Amino acid sequence: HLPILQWEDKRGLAFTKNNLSYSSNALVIPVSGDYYVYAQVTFRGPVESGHKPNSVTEIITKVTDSYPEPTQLLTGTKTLSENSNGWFQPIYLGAVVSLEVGDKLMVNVSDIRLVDYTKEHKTFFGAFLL
Amino acid sequence: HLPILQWEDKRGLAFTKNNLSYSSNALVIPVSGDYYVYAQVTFRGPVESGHKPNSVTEIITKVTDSYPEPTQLLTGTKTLSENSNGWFQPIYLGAVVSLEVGDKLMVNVSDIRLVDYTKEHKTFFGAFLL
Amino acid sequence: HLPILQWEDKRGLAFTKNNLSYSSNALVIPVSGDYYVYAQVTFRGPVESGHKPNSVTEIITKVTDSYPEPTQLLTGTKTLSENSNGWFQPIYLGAVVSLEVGDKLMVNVSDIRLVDYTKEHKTFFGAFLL
Amino acid sequence: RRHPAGMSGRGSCPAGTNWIETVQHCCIPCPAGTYMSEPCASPGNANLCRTCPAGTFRTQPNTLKECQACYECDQQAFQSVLSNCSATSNVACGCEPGRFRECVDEHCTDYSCRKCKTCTGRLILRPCSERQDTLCDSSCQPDFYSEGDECRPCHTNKDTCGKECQQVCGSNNDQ
Repeated sequence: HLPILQWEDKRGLAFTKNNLSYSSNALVIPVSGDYYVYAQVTFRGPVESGHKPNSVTEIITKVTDSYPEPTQLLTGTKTLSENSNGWFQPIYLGAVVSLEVGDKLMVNVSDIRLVDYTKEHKTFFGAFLL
Repeated sequence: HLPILQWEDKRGLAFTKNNLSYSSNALVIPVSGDYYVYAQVTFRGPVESGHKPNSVTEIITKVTDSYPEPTQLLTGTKTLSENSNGWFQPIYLGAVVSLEVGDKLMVNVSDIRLVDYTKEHKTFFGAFLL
Repeated sequence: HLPILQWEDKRGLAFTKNNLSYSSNALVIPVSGDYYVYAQVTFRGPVESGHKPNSVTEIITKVTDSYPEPTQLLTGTKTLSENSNGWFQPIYLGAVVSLEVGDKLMVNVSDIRLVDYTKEHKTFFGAFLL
Repeated sequence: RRHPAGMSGRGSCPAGTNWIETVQHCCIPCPAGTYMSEPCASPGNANLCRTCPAGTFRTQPNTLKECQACYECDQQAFQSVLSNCSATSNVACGCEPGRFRECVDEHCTDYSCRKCKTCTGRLILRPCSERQDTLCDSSCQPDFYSEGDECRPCHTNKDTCGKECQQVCGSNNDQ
């Protein structure tokens, strides 16, 4: 499986409410319903010399007790054509998905070393009940 | 006019409810109001050798009985700088628009051959009433 | 500070309602609560010969009476790898933020000359209360 | 008070059963290839399961209300179907003959089907396969001379047989 991102859920702009909680890298759904789920990951490089990725991928995934495998809900894949100097590539994803109480939402990325986690306004993740 | 995408509206993650229906390639608005409308199209190439597009465009369009021509609601245009190998380029669009009962929403693309239709979590389209 | 974009708030697809108002380049929050705030800016170039930017940035910012400095809420930064001929680069941002009555929301960009303001469906900005 | 078999709070069902929120008790999951049309009426029993409709699948036992939509092979981008989608397995895609799978990242979250290299004028050290491009010998075969990163056949036309060509082919022609 792809690496899973960890999130800040209290400090700065981050918050959780209406029983939507965050635990072990996942948003936990408190009540069944349709949610607008979104996430942006800003990727950046190069990280180590010689490590030249040719793409970045962000996936919002659902894990549920009703099924032993994660389900990919939303995916953004972008090939990189930037040359070797510094590059930035944001990927935003958002859509309505039907979720059940207890479902867990996570964000996976193709390469965690490329994620710009330095500023909360560049990489973020959330959901709200319609 | 630009080609119009067709969508799956029942199987897998796809669903329609609250009378928002899907017919002849369009979401049909059941009640007037403000809707958050969104779509992501993942473009990819190359398809046929020699066919090297220099940009991709996604447009969410409204067709209404009260006006003979489609209205472009949201547009994402991206030039491509990828070289000849495989490339992927997602375009996400989303915004609030005021719609009337019976209005139809569609997604047009610059070149339908470049659309990655293979996985439901890479190319998707939806709307919800505020 | 980065340049602030000005917006059309009445004509065409633009509208404000439920007391969400627009004045001096900002959306003004009428009631405290959680809002989904979003904006897309389409950047394009080249503008003047010789002016070859290597990146574009879009920031949704909050200004509040309770703090003398703007707060960056959402940021999209993309390096450009396009060559010298015409290029287009849309950046979409959207997320839920907690706002107080009277807070002002603005969109800043790295270089206002690169903003494609010609079509309302290519560059847009909005917010709605959850 | 002990819960009767199958009756327990959320998240603590007896082994082999899943909690069903809508009926507030545990049921035996539906087998792979089916989905839960209706949950079991009494705790610890089997659900009413229905076969995944065409174009959908479930590879595992589950208590889900729908099956997953099958992927499609990207035939416009030179992919080929290795095995069709069935009720219990997603479609499997590969590359058309003469092409290999070039992954976009180390997890191969996506890939494109690139043309295999042809080793014109070179020995094939490793033929093209589903996952790897052809590996050609770095040096040209006899009767071929190197030009740029290509091997060109020797020819007797003196005017177009440059220095490199002369060196390799010229000696052949003199024999």
